[in-house]
Amino acid sequence: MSFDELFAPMKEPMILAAGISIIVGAIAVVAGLTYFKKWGWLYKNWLTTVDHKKIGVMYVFVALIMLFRGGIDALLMRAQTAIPENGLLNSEHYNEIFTTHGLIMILFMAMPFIIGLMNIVVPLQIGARDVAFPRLNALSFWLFAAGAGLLNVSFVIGGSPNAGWTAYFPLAGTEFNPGVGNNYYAWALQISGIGTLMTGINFITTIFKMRAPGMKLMKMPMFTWSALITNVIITFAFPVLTVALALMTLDRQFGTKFFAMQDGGMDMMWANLFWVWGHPEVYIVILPAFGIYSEIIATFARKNLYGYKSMVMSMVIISLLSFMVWAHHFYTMGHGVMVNGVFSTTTMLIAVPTGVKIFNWLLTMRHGKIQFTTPMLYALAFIPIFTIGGVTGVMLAMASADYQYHNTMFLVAHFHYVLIPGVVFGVLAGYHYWWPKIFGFRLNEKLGKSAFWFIILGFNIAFFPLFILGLDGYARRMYTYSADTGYGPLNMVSFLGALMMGVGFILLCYNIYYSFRHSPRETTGDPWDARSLEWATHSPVPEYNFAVVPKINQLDEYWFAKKEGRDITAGEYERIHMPNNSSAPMWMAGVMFLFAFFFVFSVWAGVIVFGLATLGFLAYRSFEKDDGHYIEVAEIVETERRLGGEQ
Amino acid sequence: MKELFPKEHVLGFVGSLLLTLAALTVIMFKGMSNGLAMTILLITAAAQALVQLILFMHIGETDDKKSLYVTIIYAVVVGLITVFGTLLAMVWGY
Amino acid sequence: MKKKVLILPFVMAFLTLVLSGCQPLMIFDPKGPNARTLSNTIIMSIIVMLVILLVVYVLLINMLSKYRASKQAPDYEPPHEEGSKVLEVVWTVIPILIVTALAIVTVFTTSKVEKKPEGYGNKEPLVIYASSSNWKWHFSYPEQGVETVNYVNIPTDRPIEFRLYSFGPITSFWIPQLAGQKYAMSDMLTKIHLAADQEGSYMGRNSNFSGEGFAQMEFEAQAMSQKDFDEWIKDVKAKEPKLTEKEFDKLLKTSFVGRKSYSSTHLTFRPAPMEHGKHGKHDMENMKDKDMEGMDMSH
Amino acid sequence: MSKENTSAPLEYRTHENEMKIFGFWVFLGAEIVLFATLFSVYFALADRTGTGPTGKEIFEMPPVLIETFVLLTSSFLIGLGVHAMRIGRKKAMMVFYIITLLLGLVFLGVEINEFLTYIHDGATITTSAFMSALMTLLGTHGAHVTFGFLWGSAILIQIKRHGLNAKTANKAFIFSLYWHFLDVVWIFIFSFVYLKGVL
Repeated sequence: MSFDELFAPMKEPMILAAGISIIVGAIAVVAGLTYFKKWGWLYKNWLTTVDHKKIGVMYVFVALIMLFRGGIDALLMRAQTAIPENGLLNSEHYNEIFTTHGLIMILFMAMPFIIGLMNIVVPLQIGARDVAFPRLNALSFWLFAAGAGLLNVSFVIGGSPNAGWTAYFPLAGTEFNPGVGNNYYAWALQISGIGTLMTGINFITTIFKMRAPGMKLMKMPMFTWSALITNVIITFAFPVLTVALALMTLDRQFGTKFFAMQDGGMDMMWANLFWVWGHPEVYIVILPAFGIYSEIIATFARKNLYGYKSMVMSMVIISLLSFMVWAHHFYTMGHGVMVNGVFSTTTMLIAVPTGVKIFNWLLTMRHGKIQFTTPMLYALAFIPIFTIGGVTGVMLAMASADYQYHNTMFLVAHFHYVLIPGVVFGVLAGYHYWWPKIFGFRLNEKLGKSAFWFIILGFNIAFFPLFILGLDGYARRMYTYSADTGYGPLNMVSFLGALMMGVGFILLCYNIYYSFRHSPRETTGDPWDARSLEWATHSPVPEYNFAVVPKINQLDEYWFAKKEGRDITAGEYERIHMPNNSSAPMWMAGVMFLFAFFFVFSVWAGVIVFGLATLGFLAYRSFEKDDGHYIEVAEIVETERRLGGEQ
Repeated sequence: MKELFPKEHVLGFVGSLLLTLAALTVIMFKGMSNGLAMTILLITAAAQALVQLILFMHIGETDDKKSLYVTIIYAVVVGLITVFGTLLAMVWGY
Repeated sequence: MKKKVLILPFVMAFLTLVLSGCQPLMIFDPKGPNARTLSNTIIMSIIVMLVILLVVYVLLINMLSKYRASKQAPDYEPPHEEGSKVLEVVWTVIPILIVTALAIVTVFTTSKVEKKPEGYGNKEPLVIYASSSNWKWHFSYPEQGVETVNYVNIPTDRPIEFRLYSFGPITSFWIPQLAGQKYAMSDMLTKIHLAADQEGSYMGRNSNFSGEGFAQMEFEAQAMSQKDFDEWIKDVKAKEPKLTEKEFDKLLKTSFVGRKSYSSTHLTFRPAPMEHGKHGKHDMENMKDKDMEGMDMSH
Repeated sequence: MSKENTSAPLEYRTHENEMKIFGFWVFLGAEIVLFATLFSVYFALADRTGTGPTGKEIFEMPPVLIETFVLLTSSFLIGLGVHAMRIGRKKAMMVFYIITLLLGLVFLGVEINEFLTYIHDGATITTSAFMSALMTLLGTHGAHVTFGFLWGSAILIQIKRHGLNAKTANKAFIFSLYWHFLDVVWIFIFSFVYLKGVL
């Protein structure tokens, strides 16, 4: 590939502008860090950390950046289609944008946001000092960051993927997609996917093996339950993606015939594998949000969660069903009635446990004392909006009717009605809810609420019209349409809604700055008067989480202890064993980034060098001796006194 | 020397060899129906897996055995769903 | 304050309906038996879903208006409630019943639209091969021995059987007012059954993203009386050129060609792929089959 | 955190060790799904031979039988190795592990030879969907064995250097789980690729 081709994307003015702004931004960050002499601080406190809370914060930070990257893609798409035959974007550019929008929002925004919150909260909720494998956890984060970096580099060097986030073959094959765009797709997802798989294993082990004494499985907070089930789905769904992407790489870069149009290849096999992973993926991002809502609704209705057991059961059932429904993504490939009927039925069955959860949340509020805080507002808005997403999902599940919805804006509206209330509102709710735990001050309620209203109203204005457009025969992924189709006005409405959402997200960020400057600092560690264990320790949380690991007798132990005036964290201090920081995860992910980057361009010398370097890191890890360190009692006493304030 | 060769391991090894021979019957006897052959293969392969899992890998030796069994069974279930679902959706279901 | 958010979807629905100009939406304006079946199924499902929505919304409004903190005494302590077996059974069993009913409807209507439409007596369906290439639709009429590009004419009083395949990326063949869509793929043949019971011109398109020219990949499906149809065939056979292999290859390579008509089909030299599941057997047998069909009918 | 549980075998002795073994089991669960996916691809494409050969035409049983018995034996031996480790017989344990790894090399040799035969006969990974699926499935298993050989060697070096302690015993035990698992995968390849293929 010549130099000219390599930077071919730069010929587009808009991409050039984006590229330049990325470079300028990077230079500004580097210059700022140098000027304020923060490199050492950054390296010591963040880049090499193995502390689950800090890793969680970094996840959320990257996720927020990706939210804006994906959000700008979305705004551009809505702007392009706002008027018929608009010339803002050409077909190629539009195709790249909706591809990266999908990839980024699902894999580099929703997933890391969820995983970030799990990192922050789960060990605290089960009374653990860290996750089971802290260094692996750091590696997971850095691999995710490397994958996200790779996908964003594609924008500037070599060309973005443009075959849709589903990348169906043969469109994504070399015959119809000769550039490197889809090699980037395969490797960006592969690397971050491996990181995600490790997260899954790490958290399953953490939750099974590191709970505070007395915390039986059925005494775990609902968010931890949802995290456990999510990680089970991750662990058993991501290997499928790993295989699918490997086969994609083989087909594209080594000429195998898995999805080829000749020599016995089967193009729909890609679609099949993609959705075997892809459907569970939906539940991977949604179930933790269900957990977040459960915590928040119980906290602000000031009541225990209604039907705890059936909440857990329904999540287990959803996790199993999530693996049995994938073919509903291609009812229209000519299956017999039997296959479509089977997958229709399993799909609709998911509505049953989901409905159970909705009713349990509603009943949690009955006889409660509802406080309308910002996180609670998101949780409350979730119920009516998500229900629309759910019932349209059942409509789509009917194979015959799907022949009319498939590939239309109706489908697009449906999954945004599921994913935005089900995931985005969920993580935003969690973000507002747990912010004071991590940073020691609350986000401003007034600003939070106005952002909420912009986002909620904007969302409905942006996406409801798409249902109507879909029923009017408007296919998705069209970069333009003619005026006489009559699709213009509703598209314009949708664009205005998208703008409103944009304003909401800007307010959300402004709120960080404003609250950092003006919010009073927390002193209690329990600003919401909440129920689960993470509120029992200080805010911000000390490195070791709990000076004394509490004993658990029942669900919501902390709440009952508060009512009865017991201090569950009281006890004798002992020295605490903690893992050491390590820069190895970051460097190893860097090496794997370069490995993948050279692989994308089929530069085999680079591939071999960095492949061997990766093995070298594994060997180093195998031979490394690192027993961690102890925090002595004196230091614990000092920290507890400082964080406890006047307590 | 003898203590280096515990009974369960030796029996497991003999068992796995016998199961391999049993699986080989499907190609030794011509004219076996496809259904019978597949049944034999499924049973012998599953039995081999159990020999390894229980006798050699000691899956049930700790207090975690319940979680471990659940994990492995969950994985096998997902694997079977993937195999048979794919066959249903891509090969059989037309 | 919360009620605003609840009413919102309905306001939106109303607004969008007004904005869309009161014309019936395409899906709800079927012009053939199969599309009508689907339209009815969809309307039925929307009604069921509205009832479910209503239940949830009423419950939510009820909870939010009754149990907000501002309405409670300051010293009110919410009780501890474990859950209720009875309620749980209720909200598990009722959805299961609804799902069962919908599943039955699904199987019934799916098998209905996958068959030759009823009400056309013993008439053999008219077979049209519809194949896609970047970014065009080719329609081959083996029975009549004509081929068109980017438009398809069909008689109104005869059931039609489209057989779909692709010379490239997966596409989805869709004439919303006549039938639901189906994929066209390179390695297997799929089928759509439909019939038009009114003369008219209907929008048809590829709905599955297939690259750069995807947005333009539309065609017109015109339903006409048998008489007009026969006349049109006669016209094409008399006036249009034969489709040679060379011409066809050129056609495949050109992205946008507008409408074209030919007095022979490409099936003779480029047969359609087999139906699914016949890949294992040796291909010759099937190939012969297809060839025969193509040639037989081109007389 | 590291409470010593002296009644348990060495490899379980600390909480960290317990978690590592647990986590590795979960990883094996993920591996089960990974191989199941490769199997489903293979099954779906097994008849799609295009212009290339069918399985019946290229599979040869004698080398496959050698591979099978070699792997079964190595799996048995590494089991003995773990047993020897538990009764504190470091030397015996190392001998068992070394033979295991050598058998792994024998397996790889036979497999590479098999691949070369296919390529010699003109059936490469790009010949047909069937050949792609076959060689990817076998190749993934082979790559696991290769990685296992490197990993096992690294562990043996550490045991030689530091002796058997809670750390090295833990690594050796986890490695044995991995090796047994590869044997199980091979049994399924043996049954459902080769035996089913020549039926």
